Amino acid sequence: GCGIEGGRQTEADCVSRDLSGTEKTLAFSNWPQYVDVNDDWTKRPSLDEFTTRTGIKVTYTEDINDNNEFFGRVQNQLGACQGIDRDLIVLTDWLAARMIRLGWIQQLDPAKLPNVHANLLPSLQNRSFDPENRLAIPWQSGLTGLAYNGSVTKEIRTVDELLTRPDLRGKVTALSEMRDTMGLLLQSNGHDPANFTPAQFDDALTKLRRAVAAGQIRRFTGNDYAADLARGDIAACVGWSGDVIQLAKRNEKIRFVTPDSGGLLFSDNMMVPIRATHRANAEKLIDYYYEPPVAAQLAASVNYICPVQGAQAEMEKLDPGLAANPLIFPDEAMLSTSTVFMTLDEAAEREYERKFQQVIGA
Amino acid sequence: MTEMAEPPAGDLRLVNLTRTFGSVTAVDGLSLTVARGSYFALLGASGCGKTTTLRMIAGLEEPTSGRVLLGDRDVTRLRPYKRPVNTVFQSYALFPHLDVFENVAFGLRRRGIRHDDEVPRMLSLVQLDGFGHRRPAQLSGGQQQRVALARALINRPQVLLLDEPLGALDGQLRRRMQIELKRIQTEVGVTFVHVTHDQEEAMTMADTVAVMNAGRIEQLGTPAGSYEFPATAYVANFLGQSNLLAGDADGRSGDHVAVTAHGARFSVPVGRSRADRGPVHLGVRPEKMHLVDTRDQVPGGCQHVTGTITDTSYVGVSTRYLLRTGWGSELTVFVANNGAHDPLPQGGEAVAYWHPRHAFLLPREPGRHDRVNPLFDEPVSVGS
Amino acid sequence: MTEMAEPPAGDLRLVNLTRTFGSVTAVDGLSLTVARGSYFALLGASGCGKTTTLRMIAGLEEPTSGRVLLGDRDVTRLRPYKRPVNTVFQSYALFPHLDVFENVAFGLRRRGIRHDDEVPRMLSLVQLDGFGHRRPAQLSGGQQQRVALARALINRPQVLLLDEPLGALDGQLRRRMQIELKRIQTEVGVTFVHVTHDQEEAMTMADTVAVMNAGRIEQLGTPAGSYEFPATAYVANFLGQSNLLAGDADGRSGDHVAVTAHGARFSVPVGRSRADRGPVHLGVRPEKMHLVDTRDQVPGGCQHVTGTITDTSYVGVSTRYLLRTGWGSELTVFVANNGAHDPLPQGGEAVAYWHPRHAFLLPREPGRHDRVNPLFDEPVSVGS
Amino acid sequence: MRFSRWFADRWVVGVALLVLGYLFLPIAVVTALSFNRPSSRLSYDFNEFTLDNWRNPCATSDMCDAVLRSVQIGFVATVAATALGTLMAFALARHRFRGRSGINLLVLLPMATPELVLGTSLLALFVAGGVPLGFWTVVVAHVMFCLSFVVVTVKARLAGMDRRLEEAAMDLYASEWQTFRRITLPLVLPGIVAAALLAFSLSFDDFIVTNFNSGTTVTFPMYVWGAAQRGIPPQVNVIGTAMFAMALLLVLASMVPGRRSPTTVNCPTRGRDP
Amino acid sequence: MNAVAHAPAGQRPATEPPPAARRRRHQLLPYLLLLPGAAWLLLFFAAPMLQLGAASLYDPTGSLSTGYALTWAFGNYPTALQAYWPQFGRSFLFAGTALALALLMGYPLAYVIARKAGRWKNLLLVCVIAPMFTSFLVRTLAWKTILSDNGVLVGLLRDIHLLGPDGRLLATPLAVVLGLTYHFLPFLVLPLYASLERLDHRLLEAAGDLYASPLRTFQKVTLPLSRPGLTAGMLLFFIPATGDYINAELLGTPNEYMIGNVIDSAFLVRLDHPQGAALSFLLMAAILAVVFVHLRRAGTEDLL
Ligand SMILES: Nc1ncnc2c1ncn2[C@@H]1O[C@H](COP(=O)(O)OP(=O)(O)OP(=O)(O)O)[C@@H](O)[C@H]1O
Ligand SMILES: Nc1ncnc2c1ncn2[C@@H]1O[C@H](COP(=O)(O)OP(=O)(O)OP(=O)(O)O)[C@@H](O)[C@H]1O
Ligand SMILES: NCCCCNCCCN
Ligand SMILES: [Mg+2]
Ligand SMILES: [Mg+2]
Repeated sequence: GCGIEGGRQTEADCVSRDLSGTEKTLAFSNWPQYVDVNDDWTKRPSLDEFTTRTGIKVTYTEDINDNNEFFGRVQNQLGACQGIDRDLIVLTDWLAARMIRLGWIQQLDPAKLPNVHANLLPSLQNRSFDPENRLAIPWQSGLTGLAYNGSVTKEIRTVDELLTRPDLRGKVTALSEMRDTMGLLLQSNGHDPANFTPAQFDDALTKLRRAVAAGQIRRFTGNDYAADLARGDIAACVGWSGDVIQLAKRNEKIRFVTPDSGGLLFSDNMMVPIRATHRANAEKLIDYYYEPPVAAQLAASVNYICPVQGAQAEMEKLDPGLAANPLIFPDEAMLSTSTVFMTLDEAAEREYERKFQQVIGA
Repeated sequence: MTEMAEPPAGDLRLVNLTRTFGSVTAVDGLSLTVARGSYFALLGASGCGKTTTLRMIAGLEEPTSGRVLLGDRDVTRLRPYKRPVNTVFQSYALFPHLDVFENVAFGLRRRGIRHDDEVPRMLSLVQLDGFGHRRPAQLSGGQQQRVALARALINRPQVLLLDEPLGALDGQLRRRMQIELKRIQTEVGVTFVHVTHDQEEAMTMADTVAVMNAGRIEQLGTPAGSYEFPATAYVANFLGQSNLLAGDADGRSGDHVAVTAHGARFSVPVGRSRADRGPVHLGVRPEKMHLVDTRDQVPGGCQHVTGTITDTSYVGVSTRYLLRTGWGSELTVFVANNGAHDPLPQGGEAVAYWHPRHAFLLPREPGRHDRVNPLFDEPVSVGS
Repeated sequence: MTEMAEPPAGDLRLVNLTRTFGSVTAVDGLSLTVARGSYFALLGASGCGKTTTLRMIAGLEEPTSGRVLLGDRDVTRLRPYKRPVNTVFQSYALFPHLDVFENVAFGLRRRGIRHDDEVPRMLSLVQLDGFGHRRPAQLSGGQQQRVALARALINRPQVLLLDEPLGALDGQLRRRMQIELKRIQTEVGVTFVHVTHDQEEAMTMADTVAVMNAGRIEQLGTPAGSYEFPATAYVANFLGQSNLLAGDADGRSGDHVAVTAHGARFSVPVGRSRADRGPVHLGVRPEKMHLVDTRDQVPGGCQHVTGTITDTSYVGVSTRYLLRTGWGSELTVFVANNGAHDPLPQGGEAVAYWHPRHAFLLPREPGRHDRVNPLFDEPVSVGS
Repeated sequence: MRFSRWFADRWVVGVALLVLGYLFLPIAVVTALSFNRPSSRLSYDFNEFTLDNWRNPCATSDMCDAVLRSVQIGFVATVAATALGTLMAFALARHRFRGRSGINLLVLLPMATPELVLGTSLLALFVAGGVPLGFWTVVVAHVMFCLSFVVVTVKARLAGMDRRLEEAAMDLYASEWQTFRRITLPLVLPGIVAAALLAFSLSFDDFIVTNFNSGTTVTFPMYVWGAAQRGIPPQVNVIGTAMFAMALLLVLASMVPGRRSPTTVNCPTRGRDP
Repeated sequence: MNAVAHAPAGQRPATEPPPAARRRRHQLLPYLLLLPGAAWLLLFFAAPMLQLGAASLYDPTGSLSTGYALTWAFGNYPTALQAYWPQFGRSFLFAGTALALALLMGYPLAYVIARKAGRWKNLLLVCVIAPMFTSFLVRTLAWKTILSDNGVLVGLLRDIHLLGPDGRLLATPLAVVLGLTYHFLPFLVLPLYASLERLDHRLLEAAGDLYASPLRTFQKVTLPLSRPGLTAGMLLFFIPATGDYINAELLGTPNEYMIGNVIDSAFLVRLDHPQGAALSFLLMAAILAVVFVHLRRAGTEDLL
């Protein structure tokens, strides 16, 4: 016929067979710096422990660098009801919502997720795109804010500093994810990312455009900003809390800053895509990471906000300092300054995305 | 691939062979027979179709029409490698990636023969002992040509085609190769078809000489026959040199044809005349002309022309004199340096005489003048 | 680039020029002087270093040692484009991307001369009027060669180097080009250095002929001088042919040297002897030998050898006889086909005689036998 | 005078050496880093000399798998593309036939198409056809984009070949096949080898097209791309250095005297260039 | 062959097809040779491209979830061009500049390999190709290290005041152009080498003999005779360089982004398939136009 049909799938059209009974394997795609590792990066203790316990061999790939990039890579297959050869993927809530809307995510069996239902933080329950937590289970949450490398530049406090300070010209990166970068800019203009008007968006975008044109911003990045920041190739950036704290462990001059105007809150969710053939194995792993000691072990290494109740108590045993860190176990003050980016419908998302991409050069 | 073992195939016959390239007719309805085991020479101006003819015999060019026969066998459409025919190419066409040895051994190898001692023998024959391991690019022009020769000869084909194979060799080597070629030819009974632009070479080596012009054969015969009594002015000047005087024949008188040229009267025996009335060329070869100081030294029965010696050149074996006649043409006269005569002085008067039995008469297109070599009297037909 | 405007540079001198390629010595300590404005011919066997010599004069090859001088100026290290020297290459080397006109105009253009009417004049000289817009690939071999000639000639250099420039032309055209070259040379006073393997060409055209062998000059002199009295056996057989009988000189007796060869006694004038004692070669040119039926027909004062005629071949201008002597060598005798003699029968007895003033005497390496052409009595030295 | 001439003869060699230096500069860095013990996972700076990376090139679990897979894909794709492309080159260089210019355009277009476009459009085809992505879809894609380069390279070589040599071979009893095998092939071989080398390097190095059509198959460039974002393990530099060194060693080995490589036609150039 | 061998003379061997059949086989041969390769290209290149062509005319308001309708929306083309002409222009500007640089570097290199390297020829040739065996990503990252703000090179340039104290190399147009030059240089050098190697040295000698200085010889003989290789090399360089986006992405800033980055984003981030397809076709058309003009001007149309 003419044109192509939409890529929306339904569970009835696009069934998956679960081979977990016979195959003790699990293909898990995640972001870099998002799982605990030992000192010389040769082992992943919690995953190894999972394998010892269940006999399920996990193929762990750190191939998600950017939500959009990952979506772009898999959209064709999933839209045609083809597998992407991954059993478990971790994506940010807005993208999780989109994929759920497209019918690309398998339902999980609540009976197999006792720890999840027992320990998931209440604030992460009842989310609009998955009210019953049957599709997307939070892996970690985090904060989008600013970061700088103190060995290259002096302290930075605000988004405006980042975008205009002359000594930072060309030594700044921002995130290629529209919600992250624009959210901070909206906040810096005194607007609420959770609730803004198109005009407010345009104002924020103008600010960004000016910074780009002035050569202030070197690049828009995915998770790869971390390496540049660590090396000092960039002085300051928009970044994610856990990554920066991990870097700070090795170089205390690197600091994460929640801008004065506030930070952005996000969660990344574990999902089983359609056609994945090891859903039961995936469920085992999801539930495993909701055991508080495991969650604490993970949080102690990645330094993101832990979605598991009871992990803080476990953390006290591991590292009391971290247990008190509001960036890992946020307090009220922290939460009050941070917002979640507004939910956008498809048309709005495309329009904002188009405008944003045009400013960032593509 | 044992055609080699077959009995010699008999005569090589070309029947009405024609080849056109677009609008150019390179070979034009050519028919001839080369007797088995004979040595056949093909002469002709550059671009007259010699190479094209050889290529059709070798099977490298498909005739536009006509047939090629080896004995009774029609080989017109046979692939080149199935013909018991080898070629020494005008451009050598040595394989640049093989050394001299492998180049020469190529044909044997293809027929599964491993007579590696044949190759050194062949190399020694062309005086290239010890060159086996050089690449063609490391040889001088003449050396390359000898490799090409060896490469074809080693196969002892039934017909060997030679496209100016000795062109780049010096006189001494050339004479040796001529003798060697001739020896091989008689020894193995190979039919040779040899294209050359060296008239002397053609005459010493060949049993039959064909002179080609514009895709056709103008004369075919024994070397002496064609030389002594050429069929056309083209042949007369291509096979050796000729002094051709423009005149008019007045018909037979007895066994002679009477000719008037430049106001003088001459006669030619009927048997040496190809025309007896109308415009003719009276031809005399330069070596058949003799020079004396005065008219009274001319022997009886001879005919003569008076003139001034404008140039003499020493050529070793003979001396060439140019004699300017009263009407302005320059005749060529060869005098052998056999020690019998003293040289004539340049600028002096002299009389050239010849015996009528050494003259010949050819029809002449009206309007054509004397054709005496080597003046730039008319352009040679070259290429298309 | 004003060398062109300089006065003619004077003689061309090569001093002790040597060029080696790896272990091959192509040119070996060669020294010679070519007088300004003269026509110099270089002859020699294939691979003897002729091309390499020309290339060093042109500056295309750097000598391993030795010097090249133009008048008083040492040009050994001068880049080719700064020498008032042009070359007609053996391989033509026409620019395939330029048409004939542009090829010929190339040198003028480089010197900033825009005489576009020179080019048609030049083309007409080499009989290529109207070919200006063809590309080299569209020309036959002979036509390409003439373009190469025109391209060099148009520059009227002080020295023109010609590397077998007439090799691809048929006899008729070749004679015409020879005359034209000679005319241009005398007209413009250019020094010509002409490599050829055509002995006749060298002799008719050149003032001085040098015969090269294995990278060295064996003899240098006028054509007639070198031909009449060659310096070595190599020259005797390279410049024309010779019958060289192995004998022993017994010293002078009066103004003659007495020689014993194959049991018979001969004599040679002292002025024509290069040795008067010990092993010698007694040389007689084939055209200086005469054939008679019986010994008593030999004129007084002449010397003779008796034998059997084993081969006669008709070469047009002359007939070549091979005479097998009592001791088994085959002498060559040329008899001019001037109509004066009847041919002698093959297989018959005959006597060859000559006058002592036409003989010459050369030293001989002991152990060397008769050297009579064109037998494969010894390999020609080729290359290294 | 003599110096200026010497200089005139050599300057171009000097420039060429500088350009080679430019080509090798990053390789030098890669080589140096292959002996580095990085101070941190995200650091590229030279920290401390070590041989550990070379002793243990496969320390990072999946990297060597990726290299192996890339070599396999490169090999299969090179063989296929070289075979198909050489046949096409022969047809185009040696025959006049209807539709020749159309075929020429078909060969040229893939080179004129950005890789990204090739990748996405091919992916769409595979998805529409229900073809599971993996090793073979990558091979198919690589053959497709290598083909044009092979055709162009081999065609150029064929165009420069003297047809008379083939005629001479046929005249010397070589059948069509033998002529091809003994004369045409050896003479065109340098072109074919060059084409194959080019094809292999294109395939081995491809990221964009592969990224779209590989499914979960991870090739070396994909591995590096992923690794770049989370800090490159120093072993990547070992592989990079080793691949480069291997290519050089192969050629050096073929230059060992006495074992003349059949692809090397060593014609000493007579004379020198102006 | 053996059948022929034993056939008695004068008899047409059975294996020899009649001339007409042979001629027919001869006419069929090119098609047989072309079949596999052409089929491959038709199936895996032409067919997807047709599909892409259709996509460029889809309704621009379609989306992944609703699907796209083929509405022959030719407007996609002007819209795309209007929005992204700066990146378009930049692609050609950068690729063109890189090409100029590559010519300056590649010609001497190809010349030396072809004509001066002697027995080192093959080694040098592989030296040109071998860097490609070290994954280009690895090399590009190495460039990042070399050009890095804290690197030796920048430090040096700052010390000799070629760069200001704040000056940098990375994330500048220069870095992108250098990256492109580096990345595609072998594609220029290889074909150029091939035609320079075939050049008859005797022609160069003849030019020198006819008063052409080395410069003139180069200009009047070497250059024109290397034109086929030069043209091919320039195309093999320019075409992929224009469509490249990795160098701009890794070595540049958004201000250096080229059209490849835009197409990338259209397909993968903005999910605007019609626009992505339209931009792809615009790029191909522009490249082809440049190619044809170039071939026509160079007089090497038979490269096609
Ligand atoms: N492939 C071709 N295409 C067009 N014309 C051709 C072709 N081959 C030969 N000719 C033309 O046919 C004619 C005869 O050419 P051929 O090569 O047979 O001459 P030739 O007698 O061998 O000359 P030469 O003595 O110069 O070698 C020439 O005019 C030539 O230009
Ligand atoms: N580049 C080279 N490498 C090796 N040997 C060479 C080279 N050039 C010439 N020679 C050798 O040097 C010798 C002289 O070569 P040259 O070309 O000068 O001979 P020539 O007298 O011109 O021969 P011909 O009459 O065959 O053209 C030959 O033996 C040749 O093989
Ligand atoms: N290193 C792990 C980073 C995870 C970031 N998740 C993406 C959040 C996008 N807003
Ligand atoms: Mg010919
Ligand atoms: Mg020579």
